[in-house]
Amino acid sequence: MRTLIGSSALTLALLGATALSALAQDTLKIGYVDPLSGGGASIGQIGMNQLNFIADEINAKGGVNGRKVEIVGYDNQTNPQISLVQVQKAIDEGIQVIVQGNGSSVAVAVSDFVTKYNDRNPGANVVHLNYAAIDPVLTNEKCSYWHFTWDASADIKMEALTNFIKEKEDLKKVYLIAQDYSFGHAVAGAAKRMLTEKRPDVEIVGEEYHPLVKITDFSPYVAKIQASGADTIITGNWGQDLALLIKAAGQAGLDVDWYTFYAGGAGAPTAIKQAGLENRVYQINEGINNQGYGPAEERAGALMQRFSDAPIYYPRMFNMMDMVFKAMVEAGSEDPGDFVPKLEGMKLDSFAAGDEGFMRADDHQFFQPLYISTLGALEEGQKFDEEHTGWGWKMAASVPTESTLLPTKCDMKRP
Amino acid sequence: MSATAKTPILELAGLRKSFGRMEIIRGVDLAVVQGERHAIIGPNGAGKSTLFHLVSGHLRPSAGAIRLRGESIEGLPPQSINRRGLSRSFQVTNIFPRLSVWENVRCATLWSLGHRYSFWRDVERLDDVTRRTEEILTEIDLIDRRRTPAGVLTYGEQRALEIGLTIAGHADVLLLDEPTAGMSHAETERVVALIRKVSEKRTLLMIEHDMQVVFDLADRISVLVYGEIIACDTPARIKANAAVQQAYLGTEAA
Amino acid sequence: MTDARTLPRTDAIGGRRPGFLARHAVWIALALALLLLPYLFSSRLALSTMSMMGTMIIFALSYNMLLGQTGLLSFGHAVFFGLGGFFTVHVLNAAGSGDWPIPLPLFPVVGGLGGLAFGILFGWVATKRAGTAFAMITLGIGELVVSSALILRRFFGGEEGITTDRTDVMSFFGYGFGPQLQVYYLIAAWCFLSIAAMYAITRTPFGRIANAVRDNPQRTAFIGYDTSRVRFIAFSLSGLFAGIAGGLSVVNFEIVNAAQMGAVESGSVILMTYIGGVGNFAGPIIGAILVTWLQLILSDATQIWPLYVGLLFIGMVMFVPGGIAGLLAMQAPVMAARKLHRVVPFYLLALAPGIVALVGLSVLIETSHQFSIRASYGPQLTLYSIPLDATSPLPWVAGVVLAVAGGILFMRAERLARDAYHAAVAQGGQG
Amino acid sequence: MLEIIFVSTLNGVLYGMLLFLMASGLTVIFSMMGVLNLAHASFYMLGAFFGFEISRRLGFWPALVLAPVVVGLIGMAVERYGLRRVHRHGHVAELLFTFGLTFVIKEVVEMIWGKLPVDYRVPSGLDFAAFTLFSGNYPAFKLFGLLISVGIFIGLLMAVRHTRVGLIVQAALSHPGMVGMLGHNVDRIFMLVFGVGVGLAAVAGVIAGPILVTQSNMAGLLGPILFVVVVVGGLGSLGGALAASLLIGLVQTFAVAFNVSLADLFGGTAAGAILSVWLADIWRVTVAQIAPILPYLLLVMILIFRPRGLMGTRDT
Repeated sequence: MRTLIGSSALTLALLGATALSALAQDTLKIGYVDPLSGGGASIGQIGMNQLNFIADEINAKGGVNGRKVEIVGYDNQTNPQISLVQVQKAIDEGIQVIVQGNGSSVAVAVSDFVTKYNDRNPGANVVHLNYAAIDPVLTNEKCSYWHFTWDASADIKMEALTNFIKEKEDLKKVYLIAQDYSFGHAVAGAAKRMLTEKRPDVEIVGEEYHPLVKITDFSPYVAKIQASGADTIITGNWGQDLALLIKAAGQAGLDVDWYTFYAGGAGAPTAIKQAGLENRVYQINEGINNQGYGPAEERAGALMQRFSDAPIYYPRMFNMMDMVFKAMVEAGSEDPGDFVPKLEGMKLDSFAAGDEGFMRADDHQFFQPLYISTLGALEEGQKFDEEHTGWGWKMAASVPTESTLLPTKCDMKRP
Repeated sequence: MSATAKTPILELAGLRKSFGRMEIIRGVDLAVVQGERHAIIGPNGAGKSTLFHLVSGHLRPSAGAIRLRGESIEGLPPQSINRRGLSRSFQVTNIFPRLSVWENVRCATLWSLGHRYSFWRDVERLDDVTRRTEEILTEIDLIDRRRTPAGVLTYGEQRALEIGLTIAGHADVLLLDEPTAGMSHAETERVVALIRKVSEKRTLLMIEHDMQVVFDLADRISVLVYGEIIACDTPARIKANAAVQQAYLGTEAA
Repeated sequence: MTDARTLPRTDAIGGRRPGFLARHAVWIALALALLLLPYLFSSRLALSTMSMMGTMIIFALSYNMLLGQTGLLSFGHAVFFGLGGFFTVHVLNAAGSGDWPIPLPLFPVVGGLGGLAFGILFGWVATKRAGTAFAMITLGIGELVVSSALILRRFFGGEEGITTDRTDVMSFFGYGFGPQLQVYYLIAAWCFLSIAAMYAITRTPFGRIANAVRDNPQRTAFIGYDTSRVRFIAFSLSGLFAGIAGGLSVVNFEIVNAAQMGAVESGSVILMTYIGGVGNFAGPIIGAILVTWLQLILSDATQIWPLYVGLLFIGMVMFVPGGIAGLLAMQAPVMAARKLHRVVPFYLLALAPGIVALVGLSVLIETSHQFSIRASYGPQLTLYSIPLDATSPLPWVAGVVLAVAGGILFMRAERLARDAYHAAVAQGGQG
Repeated sequence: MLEIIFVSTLNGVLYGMLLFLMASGLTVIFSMMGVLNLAHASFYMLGAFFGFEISRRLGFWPALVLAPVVVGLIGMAVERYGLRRVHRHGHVAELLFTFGLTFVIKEVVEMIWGKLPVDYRVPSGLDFAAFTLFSGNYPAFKLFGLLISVGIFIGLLMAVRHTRVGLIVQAALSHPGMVGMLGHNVDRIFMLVFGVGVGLAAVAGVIAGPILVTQSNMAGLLGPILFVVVVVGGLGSLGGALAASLLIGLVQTFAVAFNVSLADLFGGTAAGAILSVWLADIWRVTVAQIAPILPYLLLVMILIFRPRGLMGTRDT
């Protein structure tokens, strides 16, 4: 039991070391709570890179309200509990703006924590800026005054995608494949609902849910799709679940069109190129590289040049930070208590092509123009390829902001 | 004692054990009567240890019966047989190496004192356990070594502890497997005295190679050769038995 | 390996019984430490960290009931932690909306009962076997439970898990448990109770027999005990305490999700227990504190902390298999012999080059990290407040020199320290 | 229907043989040394990355030979300077050692090749459809992988039966206690076994890399399933490992092929109406959805009801 005393001493030493790391406050610190190690790090690092890039941009212009912006990374290991301690750590270090995106489970936890924290500590005013978690509950049942999201929710994206698909005459048989968790079900469910409504003649020949990030060999699934005679696949898969699926399909020579949310994510373009699916894979998002819009190309070009080992970025993150900085300037304060009201209803010429989007005050969802694009060999005038494949995204259709509006069930509690 | 003196406390009938196609125990019949010291001798590979493994529940017999006080025990797990009052030691020292000597013996007393799996009583406050542990440690003369982890005891001390573990649980039938194996002359004498002492009110069945010890201790001797008992009698008559001499003692003496 | 705990302290032979204060000094010190810690570290982060440590201490100790006390290596212990959490969160939500008269401090009991129930259920399956087979069954059960959790959405809340609000339930003598400080004291109280209970269990007939099963299962059967029954009880009880820890985690974080039952959590409890030391009751406590701290701090200090964790693991099993507590316990005979002053200088002598070697190693690791993964952030990095340039040879040469020179000196000094230790112990033995 | 059965069988065998390539090494290491090598899949990943790097410079064929050799040498070094030291601290320590190794290998791979997938392609000589079956193509490269696996299985069997080291290994597999009596070169044999074992995993990596995605997280995906193969197959049995690999490959592909759920089985009956309420969560879950957890179910069942595995020579 002597070691018990030893362990108490250890605690003291460790906590003492922690306390020392508290620093003086002169910059505007923004906390980035996302995976920076382990399996999710490749994705988390992209956001970190982009935030740093944006901070350098604004600092070059003299900062926000005269204060320099500093991005502080907090590795949450994609674990909700660790995330909460990291958010706590950020708050203790004087941070009031938390940026987070990866994983709906983390987003729900962080949003919930921040809301309770502000409730229990009047005047604390911490805001959660979400750039990627798109589970609809975040802007519906679990919406919060202190949470804003810049990515279109699954329902919004599917609404736009099905509007595009319904014009395709030769589309007869659709196969839905999704990861077996709430988001996957949300995507497949929306697809089924909206397709039946918009194109009753289209047959849904399969609806497949496979476990999340557990499958190494997708060929059995591909064989099943093949046997079903489908001509189109709609999927919400992301990450390796998309890359492996596309690769397996390419190897089996599966001849279908793909409609995806995340074909732009890390690894997927490489897989699409290897599978030889030129202009067969569509993605819907808030913007691509090759839209020919000067300001975007300039900014994105500079970013990708700097981070040439992972030349990926999120247009929505530019939207998000541009709006937040604008709100801070308008409010003349960096305290979320002051600038959050400015964000509500704010309009912005969105990053990708300068079309207007707005932050809906009812649920803190950003509505923006969406774009449908396909991946293929670079054409004349296209500047950007993906993952050094020589293939790049090109526009297939654009969806104006007003066609993306959906009602919300959010009952916002305002302080 | 007198009324039950001649009734067998442990009985083996037609006991057989084979491993694959090899039959190690080939129909053993044996009756150990209450209170006797019974030794089993035989050449290496005769199946002596296997026989002990069968009786103590370590192995399941292929055929035949084992009765302890008239009740069948063949095929029961070791703990059930132990709880019926039969306890054994091992040829290769088999103790709890990381536990202290005190703890080794204390563990061996717990079941027989009815403490079973209790996880709500402080073991230090179980006076019956403490008393019994002290008794046993005194009996095997390890009381001064009680704080030592059993793994670092000398070989002779470990053998004594082995016997201590065997007798700690109030068993009245003891199976000792070569208790003096590998011991010096002085150590052997000590252990023989110990065995004599602990077997006073118990029934003893032992395997032993040291003929001196066997003839010194045993009331009766059974000779096991190639899985069969070829003779079972008093030491004197075993010495005189021609078959035994031919099969066993002859070669051993040479 | 010496196992100080199993040596009888009150052999009842000629020992005089010390007074109450002396007998319970450790416990009083522990209680005081738990009480006073928030005065020393009052930041919210420190409170959250200590709350998390308290939870993890219970969790790691419950794991050591299996690994250290009974010799069972389980790969699925987080299942009980997580299930305890889920039971707690559901009852908490029901109590909150139904105004049940249960105050917050009692909810970990719900977690404990949940953990116990599933400990009994899965234990019934797993403890029929021991050794590697047992380990593999627990691995399988762990995977099964986590996978099913994503399917059974109503109970497990899918990917997001289930949230709750701890302030919704009945207040406890006026405490609403909104502030982290109150939560800290709640966890500290449970932590104290659980440590005491688990320590008490090691001193019961069952606790001793569990040690016997760990040391020699075969012989345990021959002293009348059913080893699979012993394993079963150990498994169930450890499920109980893991469930309590899970319940406390819910109270602390107000959220629980399926990932908490997963392989990563199970791995981290093994890490805590082993690094702290399985052979000593307090080992897992040290391990839980250290690993929790590392989890929260290391990731700020360096992005490639998993590499350090891996190296720490390898280093521990290769050089310090007894864990930190084992190292400390080794000093007990030296202290008893009052020869500490003879060995400490040698320890320091070995420690200095050891630290130099580690610094050198970390310079090499960080420089190559900056050179490879962080290349787009430029070659500049700051390490130990010293600015370095990954493209210049300086940090590389410095790293190699420090690591090699420190390593060689460490090995020399370590031999000296070892000799000094043995000499001190031997002298103590004679004196 | 026939199409589904045929295609699923083929896919199952292909996947199963890939598993076998990895599991064969693991089972030999586990059975002989008692070390459950948690880092086995990490060596598989190393094989894939070395395969990628070497084929980029020298071509695929040299990579197929060189990558496993390099990985095997690394494995031998790990055994010689790491595992052997840990051995005396017991199996738990050995296990944790390999656990720590998985972190180190992963981080080092990320330092060298980054966290994003690398573009490891099927060699052009094998990049064609071997045959077309129903509407699906069968890539020649997958068949080539199948051939390699079968070749290695036969080669291993021959080596175990007809070489001196093989005979010792075989003896040690069925009687682990005997290992100690093998004399002074037991250390060398352990080192060799470990090297060859992880080398085999590397062969799997070189072949699987182009088919699957070569990325630093590829080890984590396959790790646990390998233990299932080894335990289900039974200790000390290469044949068992083969049978278990194929079984798991087939179970997974066939489960995917059939979309049966409780709703399909009991829907429409009176009991079904009640069940659909009580079992709402699992009412519509199909066998396909739970395909990947079936191996773990199999693992638990086997350990309870047939501890020695399908063809094992002794209990786990």
